[in-house]
Amino acid sequence: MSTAADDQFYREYILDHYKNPRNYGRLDNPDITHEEDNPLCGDVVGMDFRVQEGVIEDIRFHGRGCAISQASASLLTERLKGMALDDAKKIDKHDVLGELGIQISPARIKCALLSLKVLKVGAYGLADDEDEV
Amino acid sequence: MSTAADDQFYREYILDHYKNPRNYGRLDNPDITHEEDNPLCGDVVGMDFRVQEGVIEDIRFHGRGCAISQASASLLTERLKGMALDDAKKIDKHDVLGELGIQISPARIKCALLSLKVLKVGAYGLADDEDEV
Amino acid sequence: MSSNGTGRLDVAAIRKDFPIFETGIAYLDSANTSQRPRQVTGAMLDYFEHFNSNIHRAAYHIADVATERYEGTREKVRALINAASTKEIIYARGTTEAINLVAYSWGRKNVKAGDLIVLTILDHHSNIVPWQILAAANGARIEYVDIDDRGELRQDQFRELLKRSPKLVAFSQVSNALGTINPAQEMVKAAKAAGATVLVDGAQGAPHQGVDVQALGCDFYAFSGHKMLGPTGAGILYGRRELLEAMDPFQSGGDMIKTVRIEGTTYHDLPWKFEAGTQAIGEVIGLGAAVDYLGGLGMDAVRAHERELTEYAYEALSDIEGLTLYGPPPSRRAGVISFALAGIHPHDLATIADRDQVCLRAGHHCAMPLMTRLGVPATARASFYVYTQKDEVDRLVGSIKEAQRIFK
Amino acid sequence: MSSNGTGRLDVAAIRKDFPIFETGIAYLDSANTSQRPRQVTGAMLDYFEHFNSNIHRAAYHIADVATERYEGTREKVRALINAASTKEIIYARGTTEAINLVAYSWGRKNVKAGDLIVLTILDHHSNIVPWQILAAANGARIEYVDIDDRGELRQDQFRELLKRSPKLVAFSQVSNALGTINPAQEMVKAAKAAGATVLVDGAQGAPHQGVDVQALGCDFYAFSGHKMLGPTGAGILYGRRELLEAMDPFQSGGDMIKTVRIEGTTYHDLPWKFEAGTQAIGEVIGLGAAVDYLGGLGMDAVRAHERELTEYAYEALSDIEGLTLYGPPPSRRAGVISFALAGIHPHDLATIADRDQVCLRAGHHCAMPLMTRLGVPATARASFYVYTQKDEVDRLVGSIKEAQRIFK
Ligand SMILES: Cc1ncc(COP(=O)(O)O)c(C=O)c1O
Ligand SMILES: Cc1ncc(COP(=O)(O)O)c(C=O)c1O
Repeated sequence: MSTAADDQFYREYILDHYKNPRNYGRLDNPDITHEEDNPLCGDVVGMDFRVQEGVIEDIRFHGRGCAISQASASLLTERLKGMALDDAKKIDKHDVLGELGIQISPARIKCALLSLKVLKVGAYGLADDEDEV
Repeated sequence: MSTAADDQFYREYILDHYKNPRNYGRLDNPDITHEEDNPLCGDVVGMDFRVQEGVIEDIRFHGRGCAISQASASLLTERLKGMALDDAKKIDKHDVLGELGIQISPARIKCALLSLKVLKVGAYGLADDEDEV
Repeated sequence: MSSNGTGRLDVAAIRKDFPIFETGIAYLDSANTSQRPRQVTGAMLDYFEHFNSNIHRAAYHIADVATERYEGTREKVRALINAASTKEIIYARGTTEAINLVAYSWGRKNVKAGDLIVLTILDHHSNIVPWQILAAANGARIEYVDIDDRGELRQDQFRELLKRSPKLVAFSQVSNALGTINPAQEMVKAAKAAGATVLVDGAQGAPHQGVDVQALGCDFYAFSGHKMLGPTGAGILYGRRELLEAMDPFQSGGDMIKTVRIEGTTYHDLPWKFEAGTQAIGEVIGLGAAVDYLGGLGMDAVRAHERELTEYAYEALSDIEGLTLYGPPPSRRAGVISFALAGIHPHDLATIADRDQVCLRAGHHCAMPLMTRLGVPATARASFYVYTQKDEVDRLVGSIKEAQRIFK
Repeated sequence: MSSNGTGRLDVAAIRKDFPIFETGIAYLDSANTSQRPRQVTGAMLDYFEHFNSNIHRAAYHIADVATERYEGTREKVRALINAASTKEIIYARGTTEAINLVAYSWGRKNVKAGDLIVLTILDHHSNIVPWQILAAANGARIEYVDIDDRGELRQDQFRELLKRSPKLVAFSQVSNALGTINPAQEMVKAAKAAGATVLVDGAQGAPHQGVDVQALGCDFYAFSGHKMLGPTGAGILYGRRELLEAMDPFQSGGDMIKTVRIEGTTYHDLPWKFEAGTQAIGEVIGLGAAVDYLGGLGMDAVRAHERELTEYAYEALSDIEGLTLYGPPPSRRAGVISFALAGIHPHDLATIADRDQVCLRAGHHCAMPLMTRLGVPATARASFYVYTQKDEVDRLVGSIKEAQRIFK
């Protein structure tokens, strides 16, 4: 029987992002701020955005939870910083999962995509619908 | 696989009692009258008793339903006629099933015992409780 | 499993998938519950022996597999009845629980004092009693559409009742007692036009013919896995998303919540809002295998096979003296034949048939109001499915003749 | 199946009855759902392949056999928990449905505005949410008995609450999240003396220790077959006959009625009054085989085995640095160990354990109020049953150390 997780599951850089999260903290007077949780496992991720002329000038995230949810948030903020909001809207779950670069079991997908949900619902007001993420 | 019913299931005398029921009909002004039905299969049996000095002087049954329920009622009236009520109280399900003399499948037991229930509940006022018959 | 390319079922091949036929029985009680093929019990065993675990709360591989298979059934069922989304597919124990769910969650909230509920005299107890209880609780009234002499619903009377703007119309797509195929699509359309919420009891529909709930247009559609080759313990409620979203949960507890706090609780999204506690996981997985099996046969071929058998049986029984057939002609009925023999009670017939290993149903078929309407306490009933062959009908005819000989 | 005569389980022999262990998994999630032995799946297959048919409405032999086996489970369960009568044994899908049945059928009628319901912070969502919904519907209030630092219910607070004459007291015999064994008998006695109706959630009780509902003295006792070697889809509500007689039906439809007429309906006797529609027949038969299997082992031997394992695991885990254990000492807990690792989220631990085929649960264990109380979002949990061996605990310890190495 194969196991769900690839041997590289907890790659160094994921652990690094988990232990040393990038862009961690809060912004004063953010233009956008939004938080989501995954009640079934207790993960929480929130993001503050500063947006100027359609570009994400600055970004911070906060939260708590498993390595996957927190590393995924940290990685996403790195990618978003300096990005045009219009481009940010094009980021989808394949991008996020690709960036993590590991095989995520179905049960952990929600952890991996929680930060994307914050972006989608918070930054451009998608309905909070599971189907959409 | 064995079948539930013995080859002798519909013995001649059961069919005879079904087609030519003994003591069939009603009594005028019976001392006791009682009817029971088996709602799950629609069988109905009722009995009228004339009792004098503790003895069942006369008895009639009426009803409708399957051969088992009707033949069983007919057989029971034959047995009861002229019997002391005190002795009638001692009749139990083994007696009734014994008299039928055939193997009754669990699903048909209620048909076979419906007339006994009429006797028990009607003639000496047992609670109408499945456990008791 | 097979239909042989010509759109006809290869019944001999099908029967090999059903170990029970090795016992020699002629099984003519499929409207009651169907037999299950090896493919279905095999899928359940696979779960029990290889990835047995609880779902959704998975933290390990076998639970992922169980969750995938369990949720996979939902998509199979969605496709089978062409629902718009798997969010509209709710697992229940069977048709009865599915209807009770609607009676509690939709009914208690929406049916008001004085409201009219329209049922039919053809309905199964499971599509009558929950509404009687609801009507008594909320002060609603019930009217029953009657049948004509052929056992078909009186559409004139139905239209009259619709003029009184019923709140709910609930009826069976196919009668389990007479086999009558109701003109469900027209009836739904008329009832929707009259402003009613419409529930179709598909217990005898979905197993035997193709169903498209969107074309049918009903709000709720209920059916049982155990009548369509699936195991006991798993059935389906389809509901239109809009209505399901607005409904309160039915049962509550583990798995149907998002958060539970002392101060109060938020519920999970559809469809899980209606699935409280550990579900019948193995059974739902078995149901998925049953849907696959039927898909392999093709529902049109299933219907054609049953129709052919029904015609054959109808003709054979018509030839028997002293035998009364109930219900419509074979072209307008499903694979169900109810009948009576002069002078022989249905139970006695069933017992005699049992000696020949012919499994026949005798009784009120959970349709007492219909029996009352027909003026009989019970009927004998033979019903067919994908594995039924003419030889079994012949054996039934033999048992009937034997009974007539004994009771002559 | 065997205990080897000395009252100890022969675990090696037991494991041979569970094909799933051939996959190599270390299964430490039995509080979630248990594995099922061949004897259980065999009994179900026997039904599906040899006497598959619907019950009660039997007119032929195989249906008599199915009915006998189905009803036979009732007597086995009655004996297992020493109920006074099989009329007090109601089949339900599981603990959740059993509790919902009480909340609807007993609760809606008997719990009035202003009434007090006493629950505990240890309870499973299935023993909280139905009461929250009932309280909201009927205007009752809920109070929760808190725990002390060892995860044991504060009996002083419970006694105080009893002084306020609660209408209902509902609590779990054993906590599924912490393993705490509550002093159920004393608590029931005190609650009954205070005039309350008492429901005991035995989901983690009945599978793991001998239960005598008459000695316990509760009004209702609920448990799940799938947590005690039985299949999914079948569980039990025990209720005192007096209360059950006075209750209205919960679900309604086929089989739970005596007569159905347009004018109204009369209900069947106990226990069938509460069993509407086609039941989970195969699953109930499987549950009967599970009860037989446990009977063969002896519930005292089961409890002794789990206690020994729990002590072993508790000690092994206590030795690990950075590991926090929740709940009482092993002598006062069932085979459940909840813990946390510093710096490692339970989900990450479970994922790492999964790579070693160690099945570990991580989450809130359907006990969110308890997690809130403990101030953690989730814990990791290992739980044991008759087939668990020390080697599996050792593998867990290995996975924990591996996680600590990765996250160091
Ligand atoms: C038309 C109809 N409705 C409802 C039911 C009830 O289904 P179940 O017993 O599976 O809940 C049946 C079957 O018995 C039926 O034939
Ligand atoms: C204490 C307790 N109560 C209730 C339940 C709910 O049981 P089920 O999911 O089988 O309905 C569980 C199991 O999940 C439990 O552990």
